[in-house]
Amino acid sequence: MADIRSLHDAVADLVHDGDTLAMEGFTHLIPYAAAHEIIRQDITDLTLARMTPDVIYDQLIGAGLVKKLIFSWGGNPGVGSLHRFRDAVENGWPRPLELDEHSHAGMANRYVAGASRLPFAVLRGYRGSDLATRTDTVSSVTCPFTGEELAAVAALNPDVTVIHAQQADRDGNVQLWGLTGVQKEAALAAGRVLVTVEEIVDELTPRPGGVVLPTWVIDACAVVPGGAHPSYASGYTVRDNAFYQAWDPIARDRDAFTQWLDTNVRTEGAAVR
Amino acid sequence: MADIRSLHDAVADLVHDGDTLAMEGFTHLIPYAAAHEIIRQDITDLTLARMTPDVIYDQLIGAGLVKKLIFSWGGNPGVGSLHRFRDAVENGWPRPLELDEHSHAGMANRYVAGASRLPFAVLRGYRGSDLATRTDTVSSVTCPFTGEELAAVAALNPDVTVIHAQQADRDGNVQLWGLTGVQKEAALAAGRVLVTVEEIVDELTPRPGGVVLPTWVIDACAVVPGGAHPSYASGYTVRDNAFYQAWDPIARDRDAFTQWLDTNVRTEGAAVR
Amino acid sequence: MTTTEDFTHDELMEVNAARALAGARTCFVGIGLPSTAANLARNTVNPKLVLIYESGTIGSKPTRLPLSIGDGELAETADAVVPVPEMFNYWLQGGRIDVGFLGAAQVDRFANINTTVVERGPGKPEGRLPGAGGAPEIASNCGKVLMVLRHSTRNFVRKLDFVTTLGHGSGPGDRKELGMPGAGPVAVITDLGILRPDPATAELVLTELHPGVTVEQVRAATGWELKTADTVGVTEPPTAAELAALRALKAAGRDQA
Amino acid sequence: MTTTEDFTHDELMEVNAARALAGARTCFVGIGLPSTAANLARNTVNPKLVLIYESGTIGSKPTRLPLSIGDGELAETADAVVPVPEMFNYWLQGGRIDVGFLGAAQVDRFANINTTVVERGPGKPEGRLPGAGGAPEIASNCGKVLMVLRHSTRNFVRKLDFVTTLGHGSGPGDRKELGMPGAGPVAVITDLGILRPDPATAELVLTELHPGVTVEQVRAATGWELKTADTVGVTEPPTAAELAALRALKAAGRDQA
Repeated sequence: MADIRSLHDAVADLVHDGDTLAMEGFTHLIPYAAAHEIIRQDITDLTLARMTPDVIYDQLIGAGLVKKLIFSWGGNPGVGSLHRFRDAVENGWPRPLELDEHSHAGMANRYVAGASRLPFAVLRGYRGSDLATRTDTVSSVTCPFTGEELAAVAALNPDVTVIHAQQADRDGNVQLWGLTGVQKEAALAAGRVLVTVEEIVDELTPRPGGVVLPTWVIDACAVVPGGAHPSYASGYTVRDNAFYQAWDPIARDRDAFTQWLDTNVRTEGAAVR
Repeated sequence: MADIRSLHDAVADLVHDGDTLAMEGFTHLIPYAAAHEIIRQDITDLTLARMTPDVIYDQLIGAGLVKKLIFSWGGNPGVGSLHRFRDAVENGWPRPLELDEHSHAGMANRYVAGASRLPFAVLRGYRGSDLATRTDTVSSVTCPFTGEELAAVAALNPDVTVIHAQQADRDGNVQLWGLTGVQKEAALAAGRVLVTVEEIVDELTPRPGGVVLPTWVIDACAVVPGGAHPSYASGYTVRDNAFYQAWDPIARDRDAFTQWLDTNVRTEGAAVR
Repeated sequence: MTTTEDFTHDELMEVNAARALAGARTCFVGIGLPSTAANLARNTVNPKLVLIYESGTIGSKPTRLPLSIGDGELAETADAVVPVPEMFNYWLQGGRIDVGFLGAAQVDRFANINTTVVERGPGKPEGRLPGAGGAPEIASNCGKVLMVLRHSTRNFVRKLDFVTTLGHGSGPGDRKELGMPGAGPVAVITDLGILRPDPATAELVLTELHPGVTVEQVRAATGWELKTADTVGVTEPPTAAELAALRALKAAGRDQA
Repeated sequence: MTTTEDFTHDELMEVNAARALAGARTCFVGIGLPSTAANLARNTVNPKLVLIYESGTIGSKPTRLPLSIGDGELAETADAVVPVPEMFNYWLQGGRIDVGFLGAAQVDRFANINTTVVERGPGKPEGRLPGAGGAPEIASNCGKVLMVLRHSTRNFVRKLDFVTTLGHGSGPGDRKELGMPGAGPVAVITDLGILRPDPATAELVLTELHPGVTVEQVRAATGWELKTADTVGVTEPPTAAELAALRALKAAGRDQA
């Protein structure tokens, strides 16, 4: 059952050094506030999983908390490179970053297998690609009916998944809507689940495209209005495209990045209470 | 693209003798009117697929149009047996009925594989059950990562799938809501798709729980208000539980059944125009 | 505790089936007797019980007994409605469900279930039953399984004509060997009493009688040499509140037809 | 036809990329240049084109160029929004999409794509690119693939440092041997002209030049010995309507940042 807790306490209890952590949200509903709390609490040696690492993981990687990244597309959407990600991969700064790299279809199916508590998923994928040569989480299976060889991807079961949603009720049932990406799968695949929400409402009204996660699959909810900024929460906030563009020069430079982190994240005042 | 057509013409064009035909709808939105049109047109030698055959398939089987049934639970929900189904299996009346029998989990995943255009799907199922001994569409695969042996079910790709939905727009885009069962998968797995709808609307308004099938995955829509009777269309009609109960004595008796069919289905007046 | 003597054997079965759901968070509900029990539990011992139906509803709160697993009210009162494949893959196979509540046509001493075909004697064709439905994977994947069915030698048989759904196989260890995550059947609640698997043998033994029922009656209604627990208890008679709730549910259910 | 001389090489690329979508029903749209092309097509040659983004939107009708594949307007204007796994399994792998429109960091003569890593010379670490995204399965499963990227020897290389996404492999037959359902890349539209695979060899050859561009210019910008078709055509100059639509789209896109 999901307790309604402060972000500080929920992160402290649910996210541990060395965890495999998924923070999902496909451009929409990215749990930035939770990532910043992780940075403030200096939770480290993380293996991060995410289809599209985005600026949120650029920040965690640059903060030196990440030893491995499981992903399928690591860019600043619509802008360019993730410079902290690149610096870690290319130059090992601030620490080397191990990669487990997939295609989107493969990553999505890894979460599906995880949510289904199957050890693997099958897809017609990775054909002719060098991707499979660099990972041990892609293999193959032969169809017992047709003999066709297909790609198998290993299930991805994070220790903890963190997502942002629009609403929770007082019992901790959660609803998100709009682009809901792979969040249901990432949550159901995980050992522990933390959801930050825009607000608590008396009753969840079913929404078109709404995904409901009942309280008994969630460990904690934290109320963090605007917790997806600079991404957005449909119906509450809009995407701060200017921030994504402004991130490029900040992230290009190690000092500028560190200063940004110190000023905007690692200060007492930046913490959500 | 879905043409808006009469039920008569859509059935005549899309459903052929010898087809593998899926008419899905999990208690809700069962396409009875289309089944009756198939009976009127005497389309025969069908292989019928459906998780829960229900009274709709009792009627098609009793009408002598079915050579094989692919299914996972064949009863009159909440009432008892499907007597026409039993008579065909036990006594070969009006013709023998071959069975390909699964569990619900297996059938659902057969449609998932079909919709995904994969030759099979994987599940942790059928363990310790005799079901797998009576079908050639259950096999096993070994996980290349863990060595676990799992069930494999063959993809189910019907020649034609028929479903009932609440609404279509003038372009033939369809929306259904409420219990949406396995209809999306059954439709996307099929070679041809016919959707009967309660009404045509100017614009589809997104609904909570709504499943939208774009016109370009559908071959024809036919407007058939009440076309799910005695099942129901949430927001339009209610389930006629009395009919399901009344069906039991009708279906128990070959003559009573035949007379019911003659009076209620095989008459010119019963046809939807 | 207020009790009454005015109850039927079916009501004893239904009330005890509901009681067996005390403490459960989530229940995958088969239609018929299991649905009666689960809805009664929600109105008595376990108001927060999350009812899950294979039609895709999670957290249904029907006010009357649904006739089918797809009645409109199940969807309208649910916390979430999901596609059927998702129900079986993410929720059931995903290990999210505490209790699977099943009926059965035939059950054997190891709580294996047949709902597929029955032999009807020489020269006669096999008798056809509805089939598996969700049962094989419900029994495999739920944390534990409860069963409810009426007691007769027709239902409680020495040997199943067909194993649709594995209970405990041929004894302890079979489930584990097959890699089944859940504990399997922990109680079979009938109109005469309650059978539970002996932890040492996994064989169903009589552990409780309903008030007024004798061990001999239960043995006579069982197709194998039924063993009894060292101490056979007697179930608490239904309370007035339980009976009232059960009868109200059934009356509401009848109204819909 | 009204034409104008006032256009850039990028505009030639974008207009011709949009034109390549004439007649398509559905397009899986990558972000960046492919998204510009697909949105321009919807405003010019193919108003009914169904735009599909990997974020899960089917039938998006944005009024401005989205900055990312997850912009809110893509969902708000869509016919349907589906979960990401469904998008890749039922819609893309399900063979529902006519055209996949891709960009690329590096492309070789067989239209294979690298978006993963590039060599940067001795003693230097590999340069990191964003990675595969949806491209490997888009290129495999869409009916056909269009590519759009700027022409330079940095992009059009003799040998890929890494094959992220297979185009035509090492020649005709490779796709079939790998069991890829779609036809693969049929055109690479650049700011200088259009390359298409020779049906006999699957090697990209220059089939069209943009107005004012010479074969020599294209060869100089290509990292392999680029062959030309027997007849090299010249693309139609952008019409005033095309340019107006393109510029309006871009202006609207800029407004959002």
